[in-house]
This record gives sequence, structure tokens and C-alpha cells, in this order.
Amino acid sequence: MKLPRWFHRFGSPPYVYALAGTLGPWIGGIAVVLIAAGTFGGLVLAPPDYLQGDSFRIIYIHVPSAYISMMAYVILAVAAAIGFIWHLKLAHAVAVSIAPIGASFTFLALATGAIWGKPTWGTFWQWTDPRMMFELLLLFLYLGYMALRAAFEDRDKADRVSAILGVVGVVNVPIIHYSVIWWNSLHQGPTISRLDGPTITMDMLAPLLIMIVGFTFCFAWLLLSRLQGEIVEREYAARWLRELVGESR
Amino acid sequence: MVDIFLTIMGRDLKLAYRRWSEFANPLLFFVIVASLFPLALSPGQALLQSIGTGVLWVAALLSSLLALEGLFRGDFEDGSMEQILLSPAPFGTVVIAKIAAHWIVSGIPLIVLVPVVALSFQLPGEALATLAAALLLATPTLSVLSAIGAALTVSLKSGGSIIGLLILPLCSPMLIFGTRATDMAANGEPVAAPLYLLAALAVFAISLGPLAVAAALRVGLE
Amino acid sequence: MVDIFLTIMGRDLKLAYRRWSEFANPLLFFVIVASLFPLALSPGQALLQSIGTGVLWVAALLSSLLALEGLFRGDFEDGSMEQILLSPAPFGTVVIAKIAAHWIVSGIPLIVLVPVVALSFQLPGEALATLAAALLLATPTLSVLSAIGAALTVSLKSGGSIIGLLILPLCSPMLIFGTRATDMAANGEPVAAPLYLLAALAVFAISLGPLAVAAALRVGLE
Amino acid sequence: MSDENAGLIAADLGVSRGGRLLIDGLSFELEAGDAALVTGPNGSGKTSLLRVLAGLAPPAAGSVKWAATEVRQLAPEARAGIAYRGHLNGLKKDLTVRENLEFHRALNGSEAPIDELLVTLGLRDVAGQRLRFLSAGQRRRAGLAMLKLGEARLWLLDEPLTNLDIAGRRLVAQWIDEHLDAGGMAAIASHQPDQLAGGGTLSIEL
Amino acid sequence: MSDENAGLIAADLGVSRGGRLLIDGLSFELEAGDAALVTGPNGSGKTSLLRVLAGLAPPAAGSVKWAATEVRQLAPEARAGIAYRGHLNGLKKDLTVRENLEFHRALNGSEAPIDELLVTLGLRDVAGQRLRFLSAGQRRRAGLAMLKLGEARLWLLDEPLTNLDIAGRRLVAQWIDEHLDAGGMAAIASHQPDQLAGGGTLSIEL
Ligand code: HEM
Ligand SMILES: Nc1ncnc2c1ncn2[C@@H]1O[C@H](COP(=O)(O)OP(=O)(O)OP(=O)(O)O)[C@@H](O)[C@H]1O
Ligand SMILES: Nc1ncnc2c1ncn2[C@@H]1O[C@H](COP(=O)(O)OP(=O)(O)OP(=O)(O)O)[C@@H](O)[C@H]1O
Ligand SMILES: [Mg+2]
Ligand SMILES: [Mg+2]
Repeated sequence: MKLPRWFHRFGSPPYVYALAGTLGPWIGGIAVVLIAAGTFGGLVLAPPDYLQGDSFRIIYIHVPSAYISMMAYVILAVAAAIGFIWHLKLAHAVAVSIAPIGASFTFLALATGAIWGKPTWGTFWQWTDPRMMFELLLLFLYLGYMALRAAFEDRDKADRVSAILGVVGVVNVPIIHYSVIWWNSLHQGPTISRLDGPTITMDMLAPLLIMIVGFTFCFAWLLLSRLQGEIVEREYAARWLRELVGESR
Repeated sequence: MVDIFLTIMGRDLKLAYRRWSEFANPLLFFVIVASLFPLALSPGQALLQSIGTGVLWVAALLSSLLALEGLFRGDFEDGSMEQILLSPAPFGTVVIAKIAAHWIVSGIPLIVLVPVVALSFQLPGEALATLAAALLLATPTLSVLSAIGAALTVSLKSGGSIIGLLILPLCSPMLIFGTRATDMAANGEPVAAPLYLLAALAVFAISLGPLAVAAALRVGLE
Repeated sequence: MVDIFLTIMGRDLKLAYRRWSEFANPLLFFVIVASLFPLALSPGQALLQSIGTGVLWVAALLSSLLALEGLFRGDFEDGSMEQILLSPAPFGTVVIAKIAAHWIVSGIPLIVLVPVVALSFQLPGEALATLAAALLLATPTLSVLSAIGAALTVSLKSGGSIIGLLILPLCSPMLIFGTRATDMAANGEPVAAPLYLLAALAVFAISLGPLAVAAALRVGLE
Repeated sequence: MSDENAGLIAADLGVSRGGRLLIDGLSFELEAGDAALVTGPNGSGKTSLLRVLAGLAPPAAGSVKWAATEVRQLAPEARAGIAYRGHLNGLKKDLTVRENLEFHRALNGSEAPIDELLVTLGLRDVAGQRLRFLSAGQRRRAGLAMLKLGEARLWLLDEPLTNLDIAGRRLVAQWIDEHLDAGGMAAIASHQPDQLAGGGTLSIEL
Repeated sequence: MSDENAGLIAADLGVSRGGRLLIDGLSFELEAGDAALVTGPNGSGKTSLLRVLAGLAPPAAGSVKWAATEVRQLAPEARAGIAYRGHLNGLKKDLTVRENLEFHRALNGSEAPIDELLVTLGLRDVAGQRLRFLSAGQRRRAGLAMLKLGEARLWLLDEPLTNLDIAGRRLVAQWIDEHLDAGGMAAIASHQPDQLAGGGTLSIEL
């Protein structure tokens, strides 16, 4: 399989470094604006839930981060696969940069879910909830990926070995997802209804959607800045980087 | 191909026989875990029955994870893996043969042993056959998954036993379906669905897993 | 003596740090066992609470056994143990230092970690302090016992990792007293008695165990 | 020259280890009857070079070709043409000497007679013993036996004389000479080049 | 002769391995300045003998005395007088060269300067690297460095020249000569006795 020609530019570290430098601030700016708008909409404009009162507002963090946590893993796996197959160091760099970000969002989803669980379900943690289990296992996947990388001295080797894990992991993500859900649908634990009240009103939904888009931009922004750092680390000895640093001095 | 498969499998079985105590270890581990639990819980009959399936499956899962940890390490450290990789034998076949040998040594005894232990957990008789069948379908997948973990970490030399962390999330479906099948059988419900799922996962794992293992081993040797 | 103790311990801690992934493994193992059980059992709140203590103790016991399996193997295989035995350092001190280093790496994190996991098992707050105290008293004994198993295993080389598992029954007192103390604390009863017993076992193990370990290692080198 | 008979061609080879470039711009060719003697002080990169030639590690630059194919891309059958004997013997400690050799014979699809080989190597008496119970030199001998269990035309030998007594060293030197005379090739790293009777037709000093 | 200055006395020594008697009725003495060169074909029992002399394994018959005490019964301090370097280097792969040497210095209660030693051995540049990333010869060099980290009067060396380049072999030969000149003793098993400059005052052929 051959990669299209335009794609090759993304294999060039200086190009991507510069691109990330240009796009980063814009994307970051958009993220800040959207998140600010979403927060305002969610905390101020949206009415309190008639069942849960104000505690439901944590949804504006919880749902976007849960969504990002899953999306990030898929991107990680795709990047890792590209890196492994076409020996593209930059793709590996992308995968590496995503891992800690994805893990953080996963953790955020877990933490906000747990905090939310206390007022709603009366407990921080419910072992029998499929989403919680799924999210926890996803966190393990991220941590495993990061631990595996950390255990290698040689970056090249770390790239390729962890790429294999990333790809195997993404194959498993849907399997885990569905197995956890099916399993619960049969074992009826203590019955918990989530946000069963009236269907979500527009006042509540709109800020949520804005937040989701905002979180996505935020993710992209974080990714670009980590990627820049990763490139610097990898191209430590490269001429273009030294010239760049020399220039800016 | 078949020759190579048999050669490699024969060698690994012979080695396992020579060092049987090492391979008996995970089984013993299983028996001990399964018997310590009732001791630590001192539950009533009913409780024991209700947690029995779960305990058995977790113990079986752990024991098969433990068994595979060293699958490739020995061959790495004495240089055998280099020789095998450089030989004309197709590497994928080699990998499958090694996993198969290991499954024979660690998986099959488990399939026999677990239902026996299950008896002492007051599991109803109908569930035992299902339990064995589910194990028969789940252990190959577990073997492949742990082989992936072992291959990923073998090149760490320093003993990357992070294996557990890597593989565990991947194993949870087997745990879930296996437990479900057993529980359903105990309740007299039809168990075809979870068993089919286990079989599907096994086919999937066996057909694609060895590729991942071979790739990881190759990188590890560099 | 103190010098040698610190030198050996320092070395082992440094090695553990270099290979952290290996040493993190038993802890991970603990977390995994503790979190898989509820998954496989899918129990209700009440059931979870009633089996929680037992699960935690069994998991902690297994994880500390696992941690020590390789305690002496590395030193045997690269010839370090020969050098240490032939050096003027008193061998008993060396053994104690190695066990101590390993306990710091594997026991202490467990003492911290277990109560945290216990929280998610809905264990009442009063029981947590007792749980930590019981672990503090029980883990050194477990470390010594598993060191005996590891020494026997390593000195039998090709055979006898089975001996390692023979250590397990010796561990059951710790399991029983530990679970009892935790359960009693959860019920608001006084817990001094089981804790005293754990302390007595620890003193006994620490004073006599290293002798057995040193003797086993000496034989192994011949 | 047909592809089949082409030898080993290293072109502008760079070898690095742990991020350090050890060898740079090395070019050489081995044809039937050629032997390259690789010498150099400890840590100069002899082992690393041989591993790259065997295709175990990728070159940092340049290429290694065997039978006109990049060595890392060789088809399984073509790999049979190369034998690599490194610092490690590649034998299982818990198999007997004979079982080890039988395994490697099967792996390489060879039919070589094992008994004669054991006699030649002075391993007849310990043939039924596990490798674990052999002395260092006996293990090395068993490791070298594997050269005769296959039809490799190119031998890559990393300090083959280690731990061998005089008779053993003489035997290895003789094997190499016979191999070259029969149209084989070899690249040999050694600190005792004088002990390898014929010496090399090519000398690579690192 | 005071006990303190007594050397190594092997009396009617029998050495067996795996139930087979390899050496029988061997008697010899080493005093200040003496070196015994142990030679013999592969598998003749050189390693087994040195391990018995070091007290790692019990003799099958007879006795080995050091400073007039049975070597297996030596008090810990007295053991400092004997250094054994076997086929294995006895170094941790995950410690750096320097850390390994520092550890062994502390273990032997010595104060020897490590930096000079590293320079002498040509290991200065890799001093901060883990042993795992060293070449075979570099590891051997680090293993031999341990001879200088202690005040052993008796050196028991099992094929010390393995994997060493010419400079390394010369250095070891020189160390041995200096050691003997300073009143030390040595028993050395080797397949290359000619490379050990002075040769031995005593020759044990197995
Ligand atoms: C630690 C605890 C929790 C975790 C790990 C968690 C995890 C998740 C995940 C992974 C999703 C995305 C689901 C998907 O798209 O399939 C999600 C969505 C959601 N969660 Fe949670 N959750 C937790 C607690 C809670 C609690 C306590 C509530 C409210 C009572 C809640 C309400 C929701 C809602 C409303 C959504 C989005 C709508 C939907 O997909 O149904 N979560 N959570
Ligand atoms: N661990 C062991 N158990 C049983 N027998 C052994 C063991 N190690 C070696 N032997 C046997 O003892 C004999 C002597 O071995 P030893 O290692 O002492 O020989 P060596 O003279 O050092 O040989 P080399 O020159 O190859 O190092 C050999 O024939 C070997 O088969
Ligand atoms: N696994 C490794 N990772 C990183 N660097 C390594 C590794 N192995 C060796 N090196 C480094 O690469 C260099 C060359 O090592 P190599 O083993 O090729 O040397 P050599 O010429 O075979 O030496 P010797 O004669 O000692 O066997 C050494 O300086 C060593 O420090
Ligand atoms: Mg080398
Ligand atoms: Mg020897």
C-alpha cells in the first residue's frame, strides 16, 4: 500500500512542528471560547433539574470527557497503526502524545461520574454499572500503554511495541464495551435510573453540545502542544530544530 | 508447516514435562485461590453458591495469566529465539505451535480441574458441563491474549511483568461471558448465546493474535 | 553490620526503582483481583460488603507471595549470589536486608493501597485503620515466609517451584487473623487480640526466618 | 551473476546501537570462498555488525543484501542460507545435547547425521545429558554443532572460539576452512584471529 | 608458619560433579607469590575444582584449607582473603558499571578508587551505562575490576581472558604478575595459558 503524496508532508517533522505552532493558538482560542460559553450556558442559563437539582450540572464535564476518552483511544490506535505499517515516526509521536491526554480525560470522566454518583445513587462507585466498568478498563488500557512505553529505553523499539498494543487494544474496545453492557442487561443489579425525568430540554442540551465541541477543540489543542514537545525531544539533534532555536534566540 | 508445528510443539511439551513443577504452579495457584476464598469468607452455603462462579472464573483467569508469563522469556534469554527467527521455519507457525503447546499444558488441566473444584462450591451439576465447555472456549483466547502480553514485554528483559496491566482489560470479556454462561446454566436457562460469543472471540483471537505476537517478538529481538 | 545492611538494601531498592514495572506488578495484581471479583460476582451492595474483607485479604496475600517469587533468582543467575556469599559480609544480614528492601517495595504500597480499595468495597471507615494496622503487622511475616519459599525454589533450580506454594498453608494464620481483625473492627468490636497475635507471629518470623533462608541459599549454590 | 549464487553485499552500511553510530559507510562483498575477519577492541561493534548482517537488527544506514534481496526481507526458505552463532548458544538448558541438536536439525529441515557430529565434537559421552549439566566449553561445542545441521552457505560467527580447548579451536578452524573450500562464505568476529588457520580473505577492522 | 600467613593447602582433594568423580587425590600448596595454572580439555573439571577451592561446593574427599582453616568453615572476615571470578560476572545488569563496582567495594569493605580503575579498564566512557547495554568484553572487564575492589590474597580465576581483546588480555596478565609480586597467590583456569605472561609456578593438568 502506498500513501498519497500529500500525506508525506505530514511525515516531515519541521512541517508538522510549524503547522502545530500555527494552528495551536487558534484551536486553543476556539476551545476557550466554546468552553466558556458552554459553562455559562450550563451553570447559569440552564434550569436546575427537577429531580436532581443542581448536581446534574456536572454533566457538562462528565459527558464530554467520557466522549473524548473514547475518541482519543481510537485516534491513538489509528496513529499507532500508521506508524507501525509505514514506519512513520511522526505517527508514533502522535500516539505517544495522545496517551496521557486520553488517560486524563478518562480519569476526569471517572472522577466526575463518581462525584455525581454520590448525590444521585448514594455511592461513589458502583461495581455493577457497565459504563463505570468500561471506563475503568479503558483507563487500564491507557495506563498499560504508557507503562509499556516507559519500560523501554529505546524509543524506536518502544514506538513499535506499544503500537502493537494500541492496535490490539482498539480491537478490544468495542468488545469490552458490548460485553459489559450485555452482561448488565441480564444481571439486574439494584435498579438505577439515570436522568429518567423529563426528556432533556433545549436549555440543558445546547450547552452540552457546545461543551462537547469545546472539549474536542481543547483535546486537539493539548495534542498539538504535546506533539510539539514530543517532536523536539525526538529531533533533539536535528539541524532544522537547532536552526529554529538559533533563530528565535 | 505441519512438521514445524509438531516439532516446536513437541519440544515445548518435552520442556514442560522436564520442568513439570513449574507448570504445575499455576494450577496449584488456582486450587489454592479457590480454596482460600471460602476460608477467608467463611460464608454460609447460600453465599458460597452465589459467589462460587465468580471466584472460579477469576481464579482460572489469573492462573492462565500466570502460566503464560514466561512463554517466550526462556527462548529469548538463551538465544533460541534468534535461532528460530533466523531459521527457514515460518515464524507465524512457530508462534502458534508455542501457544498451542502451552495451552495443552496449562489450559487443558484447568478445564478438567475447575469443574472438580466447582463441586466443592456447591455448584449444581447442570452447570458443571457448561463450565467446562465455557472454559474450553475461553482458555484458548486467554492463551493468545497472554501470549501477546508476554511477547510485548519479553524484549524488556528486565522482566516487564506489566503484563497483567496490559492484558487484563482485554481478558474481561471472557470473564464476563464465562461467568454468565455458568450462572445461566445454574439457573437452568439456555446458555447458547454466551457460548457462541466465547467461540467467536476464540476464532477471532486465534486467527489474528499470532500475527501480533510474531510482530512483537520480531521487534523485541532487534 | 549496619553498613552491609544499608548497602544491600540500597542496592535492591535501586534495582527495584530501575525496574519499577516489575515491582509494580504485584500491586497491580492486587488491584486487579480486587476489582475483578465484584465484576465477576455482580453482587448487590450487601453481599459485596460481606465478602469485601475476605477478598481484600486473599488478594493482598497473593500479591505479596507473587512479589517475592523472584527475590533471589536474579542474583543466582548472574552470579551475584556467589560473590555475596564469598564476601566478608555476614550472610544472615544480607538476607534480612534483601527481605527488608523487598518489603519496602511491595509491602508498604500494599498497606497504603488496600484501605483505598477497601473504600470502594463499602467497608466502614472504622475498619480501615484496623485493616492498615493488620497489614502492617502481617506483611513482614508474609515476606519472610515467601522468602523461605523463594530460597527453596531457587536452590532446587530446575524443580520445585512447588515448594514455593507449600508456603501458602503457612500463610493462612495471617489470613485468618487479618480478616478477623478487620471484620471485628467493622462491627465495632475491640480488635486488640488478633492484632497482638499478628504481631507475635511477625516477631517470630523475623527472628527465625532469615536463618532458614540463608541455609537454603547456601545449599543452592553448591 | 544469477541471484541464486550472489553472495553477501553490504553497501554503505551504518550500524548503531543504543543511539550511537558505531560503524559508518562500511561496504564489502562476500563471494564463494570468501571469509571476512572482523576484529577490533571490546565494544567496537563486532557483535552489532554481525547481528545486522544476519538481519536480526536493522541497519542505521545503507543496506545488506543476500542473494540480491534485502536481508531483513528474506523469504523463510532463503534464510536457511545464513547461519548465525552469537555470544549465546541458543540451546535449551533442559533438553539433552542430542535433543537440542535434533530440534535444530528439524527446524532447518536438514538430515545431517547427529551421531557422527557428536563423536567429532567429543560430546558422545554427554549426549544424553541436559545442557544444564555441561561445562562451559561443552555447551559451546554443542552450539557450534548447529553449523553442521543445515545447509547455510554463509556463516556468521561471533567469537566462536570462546571457552574452547585447543582441540576444539583446531576443529573450528578446520570446519571453517572446509566450508570455504566448498564454496561457503563466512564473517567471523574474533579476538584470536591467529587461531583461525586460513585467516580471512578480507579483514574488517573496527 | 603463623596461621595468618598460611596459604592455600589442598590435601588429597577429590572433586565430583553430578555424581561423577572428576578429580582424585589432588594435593598442592600455594604460598605467597605462587600461581597454579589449571589446564585441561573441556569438561575436565577446571571450573568444578575452582568452586571447591573457593568453598562454594564441598570437596568429595580430602580438604581445602585457607589460613589453616577448612575453607567452607571460614569466618566472614577471613573470606575477604579469597576472590573468585567464575564464568559468570556476578554483576547486576540493571545497575550501571559504576554502581556495580561501588556495591562490590562496599560489600568487601574496601576503599579502592573506582575512577582510576575505570580508566585503566577502558570503561570510563560507559561508566554511567547499565551493564545490559555493554558488549560482552566490556562486561568481562567490569567483572574483572572486582579483583581490585578488595584485599584478596588468593585469586581464583576461571578463564579470565574470555571475550577480552588483546589490550584486555595484556592488562589481566599484568595484574596477575603484579599481584604475585606483591605476595599474592592465584589459581587460574585457562585455555590460553601462553597469554598469561609469567605462567604459573605450578601447573595442574586435568
Ligand atoms: C464513575 C462513574 C461514572 C462513569 C465511569 C461514567 C461513564 C460514562 C461514560 C463512559 C459515558 C459515555 C457513554 C456512552 O456513550 O456509551 C457516560 C455518559 C453519561 N453518564 Fe456517566 N459515568 C459515571 C457516573 C454517572 C452518573 C452518576 C450519572 C448520573 C446520574 C451519569 C450520567 C451520564 C449521562 C447522562 C451520560 C450521557 C448520556 C448517555 O450516553 O446516556 N454518569 N458516562
Ligand atoms: N551443574 C552440573 N551438574 C552436574 N554435572 C556437571 C555440572 N556442571 C558440569 N558438570 C559436569 O562436570 C564435568 C566438569 O565440568 P567443569 O565445568 O568443571 O569443566 P571445565 O573443566 O571447567 O570445562 P570447560 O573448559 O568447558 O569450562 C563436565 O563433564 C560436566 O559434564
Ligand atoms: N543492547 C545494547 N543496547 C545499547 N547499546 C549496546 C547494547 N549492546 C552493546 N551496546 C553498545 O554498543 C557498542 C558495541 O557493542 P558490541 O557488542 O557490538 O561490541 P563488540 O565489538 O562485539 O565487543 P566485544 O568484543 O566486547 O564483544 C558497545 O560500546 C556497547 O556499549
Ligand atoms: Mg561481541
Ligand atoms: Mg569451566
